Amino acid sequence: MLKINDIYAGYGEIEIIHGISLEVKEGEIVSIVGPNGSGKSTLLKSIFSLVDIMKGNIDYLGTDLTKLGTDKMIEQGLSFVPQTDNVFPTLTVAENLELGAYVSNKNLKDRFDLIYSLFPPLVEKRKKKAGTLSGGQRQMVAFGRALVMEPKLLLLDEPTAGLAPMFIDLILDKVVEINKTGVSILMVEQNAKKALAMSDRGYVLAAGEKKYEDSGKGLLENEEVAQLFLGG
Amino acid sequence: MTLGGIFSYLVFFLIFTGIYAVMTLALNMQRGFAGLFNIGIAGFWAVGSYTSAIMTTPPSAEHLGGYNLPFVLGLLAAGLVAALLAFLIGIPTIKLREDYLGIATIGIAEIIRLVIKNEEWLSNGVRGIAGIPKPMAGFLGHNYNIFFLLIVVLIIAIFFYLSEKGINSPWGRVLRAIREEEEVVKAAGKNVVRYRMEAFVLGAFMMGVGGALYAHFTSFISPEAFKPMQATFLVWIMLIIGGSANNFGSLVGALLTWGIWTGTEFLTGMLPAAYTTQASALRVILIGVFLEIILLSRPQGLFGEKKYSASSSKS
Amino acid sequence: MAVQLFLNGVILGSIIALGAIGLSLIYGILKFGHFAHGDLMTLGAYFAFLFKVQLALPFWLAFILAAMLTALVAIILNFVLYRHLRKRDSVIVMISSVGAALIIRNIILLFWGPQNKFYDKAIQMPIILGDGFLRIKENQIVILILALILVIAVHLFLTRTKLGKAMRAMADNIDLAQITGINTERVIIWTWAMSGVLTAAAGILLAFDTHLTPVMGWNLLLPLFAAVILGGIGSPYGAMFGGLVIGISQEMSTLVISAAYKPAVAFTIMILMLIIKPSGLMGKKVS
Amino acid sequence: MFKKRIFVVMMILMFVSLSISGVFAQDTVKIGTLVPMTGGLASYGQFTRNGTLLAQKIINDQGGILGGKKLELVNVDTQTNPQSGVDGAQKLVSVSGVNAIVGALSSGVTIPVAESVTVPGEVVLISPASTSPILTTLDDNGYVFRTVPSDSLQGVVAANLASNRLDYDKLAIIYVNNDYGQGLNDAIVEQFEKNGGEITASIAFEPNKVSYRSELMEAAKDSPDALLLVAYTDDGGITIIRQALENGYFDKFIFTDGLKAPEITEGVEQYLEGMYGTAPTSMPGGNGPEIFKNLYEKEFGEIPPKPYIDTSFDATFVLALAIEKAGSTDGTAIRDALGEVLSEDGMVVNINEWNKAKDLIKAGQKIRYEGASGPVLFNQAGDSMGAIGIWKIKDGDIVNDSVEVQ
Repeated sequence: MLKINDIYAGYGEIEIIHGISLEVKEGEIVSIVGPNGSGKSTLLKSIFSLVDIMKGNIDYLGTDLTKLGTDKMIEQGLSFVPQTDNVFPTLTVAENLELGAYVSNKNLKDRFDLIYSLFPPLVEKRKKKAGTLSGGQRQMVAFGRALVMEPKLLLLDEPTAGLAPMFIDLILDKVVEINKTGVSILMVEQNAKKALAMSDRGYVLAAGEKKYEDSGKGLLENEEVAQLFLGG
Repeated sequence: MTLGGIFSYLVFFLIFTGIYAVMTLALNMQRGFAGLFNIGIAGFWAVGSYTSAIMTTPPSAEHLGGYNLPFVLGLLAAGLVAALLAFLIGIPTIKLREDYLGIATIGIAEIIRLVIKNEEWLSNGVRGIAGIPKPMAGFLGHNYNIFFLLIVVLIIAIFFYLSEKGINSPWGRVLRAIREEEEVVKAAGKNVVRYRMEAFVLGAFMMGVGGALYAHFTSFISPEAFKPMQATFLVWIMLIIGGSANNFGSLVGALLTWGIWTGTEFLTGMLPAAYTTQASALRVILIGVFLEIILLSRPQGLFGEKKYSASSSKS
Repeated sequence: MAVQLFLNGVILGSIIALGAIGLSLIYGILKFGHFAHGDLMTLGAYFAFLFKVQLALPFWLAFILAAMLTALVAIILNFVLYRHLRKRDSVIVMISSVGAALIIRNIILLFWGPQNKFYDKAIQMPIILGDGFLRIKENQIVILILALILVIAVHLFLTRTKLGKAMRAMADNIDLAQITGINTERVIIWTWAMSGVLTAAAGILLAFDTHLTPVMGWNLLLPLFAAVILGGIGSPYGAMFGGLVIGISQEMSTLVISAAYKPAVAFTIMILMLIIKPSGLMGKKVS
Repeated sequence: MFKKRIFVVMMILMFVSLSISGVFAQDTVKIGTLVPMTGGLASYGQFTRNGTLLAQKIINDQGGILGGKKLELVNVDTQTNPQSGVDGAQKLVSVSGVNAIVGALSSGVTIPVAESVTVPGEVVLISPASTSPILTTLDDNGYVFRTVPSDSLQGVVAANLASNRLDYDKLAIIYVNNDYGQGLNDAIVEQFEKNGGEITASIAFEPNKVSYRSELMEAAKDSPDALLLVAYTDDGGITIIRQALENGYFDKFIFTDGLKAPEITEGVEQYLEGMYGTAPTSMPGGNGPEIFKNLYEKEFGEIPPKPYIDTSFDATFVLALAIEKAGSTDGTAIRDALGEVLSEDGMVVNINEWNKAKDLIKAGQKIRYEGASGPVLFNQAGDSMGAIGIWKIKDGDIVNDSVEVQ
């Protein structure tokens, strides 16, 4: 459903991604892993036009994303959860979720119920400001906000960064759970082993280029990859 | 209108431009190189002006001092007191976010203006200090302004030279690195706050000297001279128009801005007398429009940022 | 006496609060100090003068028309100037707003001249309560009620409408707002419109209590900023609260210091706030 | 490329405008006027300028100056700040080539203009409005004059009015925080206390604020008999009067010259009926102010309630007298002629009698100029030795009550 074709991207005149191609198929979980500074997050952001794209195109269900406005992307079922600052701290949890439905509020009630059932701890925090929540709960709000619009493809930028270990597994379990409801997932993740273990396929990036591409399992078993990027 | 008249106005025009250029160079040190957002220039200007006035006038019952010191000591004292003030302001504020520093400085500048307006023992209050000596005025007679222009040019040259020298030194490189990537510099173990403070204090020193030049040239100062528009924002406009982080741009920015500021008068002066009020309002509108056009068409300033030697100093 | 000063402070404070709400939202969303805000306030007051005195319309209609026209000017400023400069250094936008301030003030001077103007030349005798203990004019009661109505309206708008929530969201985190699908450009326009309306209201109420002069808003600009800083940049509720604190403390300061230093009170509070708690009383944490 | 273009446009603009002002320069006698048209004192500048224009009209209508040349007035705007004022003065002197200037209004501009431009340039400067005592003692080689009396005179009259005529024992003063207000306040306090009265409060106010309620409250604290208000109409004076009345802080006032304007009573006539004020005025017998009022109204419509219109008329007129007397536009000659041409026992010249003045000068006679603001005479320091009048509000209008000759 998503096809990145030989993309070059970066900030201003600084090019960070040097020609990467990538694909996500319907219903997959796809992980992008790699060392710090390899350009994983930049690649993810380029899909949402959050960085400058110098060359290449991104095909999503037949339309070129590089020419689409953000609100249109969301209408077409694309959703993004940034790594940090991914909730509106002075707004309540409920308001955060409502804003997720900014583009259209069809069947809002049902979607909210679904999200609260996916993340039960949020129910009682409904009226609390998001800024007062714990890191794990904030991540739930961020996920919830991204899921309100019933996306077909969810982009996750390091969803477990900065979380306490007990939350890491919880959040990753939720990712699988979300995937099972039919949402395709493309994520960038520091916990490369855990990420690849749950992924259908994976990409390994270094220095802005694609180094390896295989099934999650395949990459985990690739000794070269293990040695170079997964810490032995 | 005679050629001699034009020449003497030109000299005068250049003196004023020069005084503003000193301010712009100083602001460039703070803003262009260190990224500090000081919108309280009026405060440092006032402190410099009053310090030199108090130092160099003969003893007076109307204000603190005077101490009858020579002009050069007046300039120096003006710079030092302004620098000290910057240091004191900087202790709590220099580590703040840039716009917070800005708002703190404009507040402090207004407080300084209120103090010199109301503390008669210090500054003779609203009446101001008159008779601030002009160096060598007794000897030079009619061509005095040419001499004063030389003093101003000399001071600009010194500041320009030191500023260029400083910014190309390891110190300057760290400063620019801080502006670009504060975190990296912090990680390299540099005391970011100290570098910033140094630039702030140095810039303030220059502003103090500029203020002293203004006081000696006009020979009279009162709180009216230190309002935010003419004493702060005009300098900012000069810096932005010339291009931040470019000393040469600062000089040209001062020249061009003061040229527009005063040159528009010749334009509106051509309207009939009955429209004088409208003409004057129109003139200020014109100045505003000029500024916006330049900002819109060249937001990086006429000269943009100068490329100085390699930007990082990994030590 | 202290009670009377307090009341005077509340009146001044509610006017500052109205102006500060918009200033704070713009500061929070667009990340620059809008130095033409005071002059927009003046413009609003003069528009109302145009409608009420020069065209002899009823006050409520003049009020609404002036507020709408001021909102329009704010939107135009955004379109012509700030929108183009926003991607640059925030300092450039600020300088550009200083230029806009100059232009607006002198356009007022051009059309209405430098003389003081009044909505109504007759004065009002105060209602005296408790044997001279408290004096309040009818106009001042109107001001307090109008200010209260506007503040409640703002509150409802910000918490009950999608647009209002989007504004708050953008003040929190404009990047996140963008990927959430909020049409940021549109919300920015609405923010300018709302700021314009509130600012005009502040100017009109100020002139209603006293008189009009071309520098009235510029002179109130720093107290407005003080209120914004005090409440925390980007926090509309903080701005309301900050406005009240600034107004009350300015007026009550005359109990202890010379009235000549009254303007310094706002700046001093502002600077102390920056040093002690830069995020403001109600702002979000600054990382 | 863009910077080059801007540069070129700028330079062209500057030189075109410079040379245009040169091309049109006919054989005229030029006097500069340096008044604020924008900034804090803009509301005074406009009418001050009219005062000078009226003088110009009278002179040109009556055959011009220096053997038939036209008098030309060149105006620059001080923007009410010294930086622009000094620059403007230098333009007048260097570019327009004037040797005599009327201006500026506030002392904060007049003094630096004198010190850095006109005195070193040997140009005569007559301020129609600067009342600062510093002007008296300025080391100016005699090039600086003023047609407005210094503060001290009026202060004495105002204090005597309060203690003698009105029998007040306790007085509160609120004054505008600039050199004008400060000077008057000091003089009033000194004289009132000498008369045995008590000043319960003397409070400076920042001009152009919207609320002065706390100042008023402070002033009313020790229940003084009246409020003596030193202010201009537009910088806060009217606001203070209205807020004082509205809140019932004061019901008795004494005003100074800056408030001698029917404008102050608009909407509050009934409350101000019978209040007194002081202002510089003409000597008994002179009718300069009346003639001036008529002439002004014929030319510009109703005379606005602003101070310094008359004094700037006078400044222009006496400069013309001095130029005529000197027979040249040389600054030093004008300076010397100003001292020679005016005399208390000279022949009376009214403000519309320019021809008569020329004849008298030709005949070597001295002139007693019955100016728009009263007779103009300069002492050694270049200060005007005027009279102070007491005025009164009657039926909502301002009427002159009596004249105190000092």
